[in-house]
Amino acid sequence: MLEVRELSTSYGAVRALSDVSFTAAHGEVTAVLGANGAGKTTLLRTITGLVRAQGGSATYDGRELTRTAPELMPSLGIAHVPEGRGVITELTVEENLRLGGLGRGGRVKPEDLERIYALFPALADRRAALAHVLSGGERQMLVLGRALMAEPSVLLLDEPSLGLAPRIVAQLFELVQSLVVDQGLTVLLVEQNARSALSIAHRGVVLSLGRVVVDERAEVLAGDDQLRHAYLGF
Amino acid sequence: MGDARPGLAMQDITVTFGGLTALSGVSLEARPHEVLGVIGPNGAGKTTLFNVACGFVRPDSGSLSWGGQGLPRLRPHDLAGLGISRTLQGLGLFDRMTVLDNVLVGADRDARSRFWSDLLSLPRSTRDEARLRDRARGVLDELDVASYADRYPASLPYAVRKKVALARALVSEPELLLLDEPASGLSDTEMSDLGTLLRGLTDRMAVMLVEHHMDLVMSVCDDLVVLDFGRVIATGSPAEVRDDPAVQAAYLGEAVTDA
Amino acid sequence: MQQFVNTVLGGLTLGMVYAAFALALVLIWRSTRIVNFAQAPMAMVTTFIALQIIEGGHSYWLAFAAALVAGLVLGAVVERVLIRPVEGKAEINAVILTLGLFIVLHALASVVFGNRYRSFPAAFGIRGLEVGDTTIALTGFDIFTILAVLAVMGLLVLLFRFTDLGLRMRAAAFNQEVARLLGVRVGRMLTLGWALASLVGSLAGLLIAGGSLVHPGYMDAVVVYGFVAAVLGGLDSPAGAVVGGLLLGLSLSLVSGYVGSQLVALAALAILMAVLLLRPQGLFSQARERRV
Amino acid sequence: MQARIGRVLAQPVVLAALGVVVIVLVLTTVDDFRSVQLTQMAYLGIAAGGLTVLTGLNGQISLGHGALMAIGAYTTALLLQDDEPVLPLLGVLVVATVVTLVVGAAIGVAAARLHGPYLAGATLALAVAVPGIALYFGETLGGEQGLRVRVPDAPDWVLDAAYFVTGQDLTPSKYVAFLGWGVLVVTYLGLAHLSRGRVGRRWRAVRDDEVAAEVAGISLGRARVSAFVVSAAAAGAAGFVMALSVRLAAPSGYSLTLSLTLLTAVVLGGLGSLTGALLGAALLTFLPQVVTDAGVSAGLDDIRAAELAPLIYGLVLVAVILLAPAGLVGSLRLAWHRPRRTTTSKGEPR
Amino acid sequence: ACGAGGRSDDDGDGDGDAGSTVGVTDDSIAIGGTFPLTGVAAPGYSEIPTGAKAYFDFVNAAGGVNGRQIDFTVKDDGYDPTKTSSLTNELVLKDQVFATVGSLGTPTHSAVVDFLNDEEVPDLFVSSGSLGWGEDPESRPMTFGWQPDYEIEGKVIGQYVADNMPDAKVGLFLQDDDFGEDAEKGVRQYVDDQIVDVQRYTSGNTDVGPQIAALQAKKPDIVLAFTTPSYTALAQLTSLSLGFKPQWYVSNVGSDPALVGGLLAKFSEGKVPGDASALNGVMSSEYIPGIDAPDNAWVKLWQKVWDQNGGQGELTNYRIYGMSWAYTFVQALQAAGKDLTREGLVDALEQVGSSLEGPNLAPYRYSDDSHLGISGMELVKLENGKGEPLTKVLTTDVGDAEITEDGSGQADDAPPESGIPDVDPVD
Ligand SMILES: Nc1ncnc2c1ncn2[C@@H]1O[C@H](COP(=O)(O)OP(=O)(O)OP(=O)(O)O)[C@@H](O)[C@H]1O
Ligand SMILES: Nc1ncnc2c1ncn2[C@@H]1O[C@H](COP(=O)(O)OP(=O)(O)OP(=O)(O)O)[C@@H](O)[C@H]1O
Ligand SMILES: [Mg+2]
Ligand SMILES: [Mg+2]
Repeated sequence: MLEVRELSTSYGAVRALSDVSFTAAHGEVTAVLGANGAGKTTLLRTITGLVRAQGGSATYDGRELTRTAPELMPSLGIAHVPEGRGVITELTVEENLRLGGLGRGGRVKPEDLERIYALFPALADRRAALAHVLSGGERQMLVLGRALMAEPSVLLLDEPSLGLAPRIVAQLFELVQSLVVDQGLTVLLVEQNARSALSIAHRGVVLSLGRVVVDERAEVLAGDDQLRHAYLGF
Repeated sequence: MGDARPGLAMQDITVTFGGLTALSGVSLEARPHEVLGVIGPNGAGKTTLFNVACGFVRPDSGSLSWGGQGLPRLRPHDLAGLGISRTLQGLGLFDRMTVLDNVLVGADRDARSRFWSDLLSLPRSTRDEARLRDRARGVLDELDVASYADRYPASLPYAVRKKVALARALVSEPELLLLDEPASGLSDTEMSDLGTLLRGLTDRMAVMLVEHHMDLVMSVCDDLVVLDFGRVIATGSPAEVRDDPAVQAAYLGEAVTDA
Repeated sequence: MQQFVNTVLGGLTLGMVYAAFALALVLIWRSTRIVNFAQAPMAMVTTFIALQIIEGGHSYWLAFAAALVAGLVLGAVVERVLIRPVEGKAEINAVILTLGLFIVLHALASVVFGNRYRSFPAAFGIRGLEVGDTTIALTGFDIFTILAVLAVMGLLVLLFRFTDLGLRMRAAAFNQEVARLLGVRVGRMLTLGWALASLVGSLAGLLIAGGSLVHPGYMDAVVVYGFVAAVLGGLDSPAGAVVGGLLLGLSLSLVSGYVGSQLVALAALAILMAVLLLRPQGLFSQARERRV
Repeated sequence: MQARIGRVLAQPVVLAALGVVVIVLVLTTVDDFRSVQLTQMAYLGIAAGGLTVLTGLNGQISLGHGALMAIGAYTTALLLQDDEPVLPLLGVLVVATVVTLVVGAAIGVAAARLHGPYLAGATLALAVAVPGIALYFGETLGGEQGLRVRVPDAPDWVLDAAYFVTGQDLTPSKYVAFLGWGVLVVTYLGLAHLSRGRVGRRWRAVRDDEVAAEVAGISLGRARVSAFVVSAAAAGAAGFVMALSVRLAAPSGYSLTLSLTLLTAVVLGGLGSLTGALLGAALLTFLPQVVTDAGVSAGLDDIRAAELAPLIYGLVLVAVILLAPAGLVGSLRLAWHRPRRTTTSKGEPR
Repeated sequence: ACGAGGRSDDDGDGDGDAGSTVGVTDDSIAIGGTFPLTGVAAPGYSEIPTGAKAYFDFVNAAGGVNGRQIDFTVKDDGYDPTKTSSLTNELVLKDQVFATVGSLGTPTHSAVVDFLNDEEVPDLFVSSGSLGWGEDPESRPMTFGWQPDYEIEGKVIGQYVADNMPDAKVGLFLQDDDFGEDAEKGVRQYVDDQIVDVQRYTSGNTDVGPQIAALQAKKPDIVLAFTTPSYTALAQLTSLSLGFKPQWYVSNVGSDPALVGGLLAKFSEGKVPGDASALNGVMSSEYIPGIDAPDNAWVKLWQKVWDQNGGQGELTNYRIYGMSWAYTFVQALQAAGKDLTREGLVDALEQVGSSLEGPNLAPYRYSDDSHLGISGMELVKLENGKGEPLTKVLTTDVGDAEITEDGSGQADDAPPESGIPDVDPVD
């Protein structure tokens, strides 16, 4: 269980998160929604310690995260796929993937790589290419694949559908869903694409100006026209 | 909608990178007052197509023409002079320049002052600068982001930054606008605003749009070209394309988006 | 003929020394994306430490090892204390910082070790090999130099190409934040990178000093040529550094012997320009064509 | 109203006019020795001004500006070999600037293709190579000893005018000081105009994002080369002043140290800021002397005191980078603006 | 617009005919000099002013000259003429020195020599053997050289080779500046047709392999090296690795056997023969006694001075060099008399300079027509760090002046008991 309690952060004078609290249950997808600039990215970054929390905490199975170094996240089973294209463009596709596998400690086995290539065949064709030449969508696949290399138990995804073709988005969400179902993965999914996100989420948390304004079961949120119009714009 | 002047035409463009064929025999035409959508799976070659149109990538074969004239050796910085603007798939904002300065860079080709008059700060230069400033503010205003004019882009919300990038492309009053995924990262509301805006632009220019958000594509495009593995697999109106089984298989999938 | 052979051989040995220095720069570049202008004075300091030990009556090899260890430590300390705060900041800040360090170390060394020429012994003979009745300009120490540099290059290639540690180091250099999220101890990698680079730098210092004269500025010319060699090779590639070093050493030696020693620096500039105009990223770095 | 006054005061022309008044006041009150030092500050300032534009606004690092100064200085020296100069001094300045500019253009064309460390490497090689030319062509360029520069006497009308304004005789060193500062004011005025205008915007755009700049219609090559040429011209003018002040153009005066000194001045003051460049130049002119003197009066022997200057100088460099990475002027400016602006960028990976 | 300000046209600064006494008080004389204390040229050279200072302190301790203490300011120019220029400005304009003494280096001093003459500051005993210091007193009336110039050294060795080795092939190994150039001029007067190759090295580039290899190819029997000490050592080391074994002549500047031998000695562990004997058999020249002759009366004096007034470190030939010109300066002050003026000092040197006694083996050439320094030297062969004379002291002058054996007895004098000269004032 990933538990966020009264988490607050600011950038200089700008308050980005105030007293955010919610829990993401084991084996569930929790969607974090909200307008641009609502603080979604900041939330994930604060949880994994990339941004210093000013107050509150985030714990995973009782283990404090916000004050733990980001480097330790993979060994705690937490994978954070950052916003934007977090590929290391100077490394090849395969090196990026191997790097993902190293995080959990130990060596990277060829089977691990093959597992990812099976998930994203487009990457298999380009394994020796520098990540620099990949198209936008290919990069997005690469970061996802890299996160999965570490076989995490918690996956923090920051707008994974950004720039992906509809079919791939669908596949991606299916993939996430299957990981949750088959492996009991816990997922915190930040999305603009609220509709798709809610279609696979168990729970929806809506942020606005750094505060939690809605925290509901996904069906309820998707079914409530008022809430949807007010916060999600569809 | 027929306009006598033809817009951008690409004939039989082929691009390869090492062993990889990114585009193969692609032909299309972006006509004035129309929005031409280019869609296709990731890595299909859409951005590469734009890069060819901009001179960033030289095609192995095929030709380009603009307004009926051939464009044999196009270089990216000639583009603005021809009346073509483009946004980048990333943001490509100048982080250490204010929003207004960012937009002013887009107006650069219209600056009349020259090096020497700048050096001496002649009245001509000052006047010219004021004129461009007004124009840049006008565009920012049109996109509803004028209040950010003196801020630096890095600290602004993503949607605002996207608009700034768009403003920079628009300020030179191009005849053809190439937009690479302008809606990525926008919320549904923002996206529909963008749709309205794009339709409005067709009064003034031709638009070529690469996008993965089908709602937007379907609602604003007049014509679509679908790429897969560098080939055109379908063309036609949005409705035609949507129902094309090849397109569904390659790109749309069982559209989750169609709730 | 003999002159030509000797000039070429001299050039190759000299080139190897540039290569050693270039390797150190490549290491730091690969692990922190910083060009360490203070590499030369750092190596000078460790060489003086070795000299101090030798003059204290200890064996050459003890001094050699001590200098390498000192290099390792010095590199780590410099990274920790000085470089850490400017990592990820504007590139020029790091450049200036290392230049500042250059000046400081130089001045300190003049005060501590004294500002005069001193001779530094060599591990192996410094007489050329005799072939028949001619002597060729290849001494035992030269051979040692060549082997040592090739070995270091080989080890670096192994490290970066084939080991997980190398992969981690590169990741940390390219994108700290992403690397951290992937569990890379970025801080340690950077420190390690500097420590190793400084060790290789010390080795270069010892090789240059061996059988020759040292003073606090003895490495200064090597900064320039070592840097040029690294840039020629593409900064990212250990093999490139060695090829760049050899190319430079050889050309400079020929220019010096057959045209005029004043033009050595100009020749270095000309070679660099010619190479960079054809390949702006150096001879050995991978093409990075995609821009958009 | 107050804002309006502020804006008028911030106009480069107004600042320049104020500057001229200050310069005249200062130069008339100081003694000959100080005015020689002030000339040194002027030529370092001129070259640093050009470099700050190149590095701060256009993002190109040059470790070889000292070599460009050498070109200006040697041109000056060649034109001022005889007691009867072939050209009036202003003409010499123009020729020195133009020659350097042309060389700068040639180098700039090559440099425009290079990035970061590659550019640094190429310019570093330039810095060490140019003095070698003077040695190789020793016949014309005077070899190691360099070329003597005969500074023409100030024309009578200048002497009279100076006497009229200041009530003192104009000594030769003051004459050169006035010349140097005159060149500085004009250079800074031009640089300020350029960097505020369209040209400066292009430079900054290229610095921040090449691709985006290119798409916006800016020719990368032309923007880079023009920045290089402008800063080379400034270096040429600085070389002219330096040659007059030192009365000599010799290779060892234009060693790598000079190039690095310029870069240091630029960074100490704060990248991209002309005020910073001037401040940096002042620091570099006066600091070593102050330190050495302090060392001597603290009872150190000469050699140790002499080593003290570079030591302190290096330490100051390191300290500024660590404690005030935006440079002195940059940090002041940051402190001034702190309440209004939030912190750094979102660090979006490329 | 002419004359609007009523500016006076008179340039004089009021001292009139009495002569300038800037820097002189009743109990002190301020002098200064520029030296490379830091940077590439510092090794060795930075010791020169310490020697001079020690001697001045020695004199001051004994009451100074005419009751005046000598206050010697040393400035570090790092061998950069630009700095020399601003530091000399500082010495003259700010510190108001009476004279500059011993300032070091050809390129560096070239930058300021005209300024000093314009300002009418005595510019004495420049530490460099360039002809610029004294060849033309007309245009530089205030400047005096001290050591033998490089041209006469070239002449002396040239004649020796021509006389004693008429069939030898001669190679030249030269520093690429005035030093090498002037020397070459002298050498060529005698052995022009024997020279088979000339190689030049650039100071700062420590790789002399290509030059030595080129020399070796021409198979010279004797190589005349006009090099600084570190380059002498580098050349020897490189020759060793190339198996190049000609007879060497090394210029006085670069042959300091203690220094060079010391440098080479480190390689002695079976690799280079012997310690100070590393230069055995090498020919050189001497114009003042050095530490290789500890029993020489002058060297004994220097040792005493250094022991009493020196700072850290040993007595070295560089320090002896500094003390030697300091000694000459004290003599000049004495000759100029109690009423010390700049003009008086210059006059006195011109009048009595050529007859001053001192450590110099040959007399100075100071006169109305020449301000060049010591007029000759003896050639020696180095054996175990000592110079064994090959010739008598030979004197000559620049141009086609003949070389003659010195008859002045300069070489045989000894310092006064007190170690402080006693020269009668002129007039
Ligand atoms: N490094 C930063 N410095 C200053 N302000 C920042 C920084 N990063 C984010 N902000 C601000 O904090 C607020 C929250 O930003 P955040 O990126 O967390 O929002 P988001 O919900 O992820 O938005 P988006 O959908 O655009 O990704 C915004 O107002 C943003 O401008
Ligand atoms: N410079 C290059 N070198 C090698 N391969 C390249 C280069 N540029 C593009 N590619 C490859 O060409 C293919 C097409 O890329 P492109 O960027 O055009 O795709 P795209 O259709 O824009 O995809 P997306 O929707 O993901 O942005 C990709 O497989 C990409 O990896
Ligand atoms: Mg976000
Ligand atoms: Mg794309």
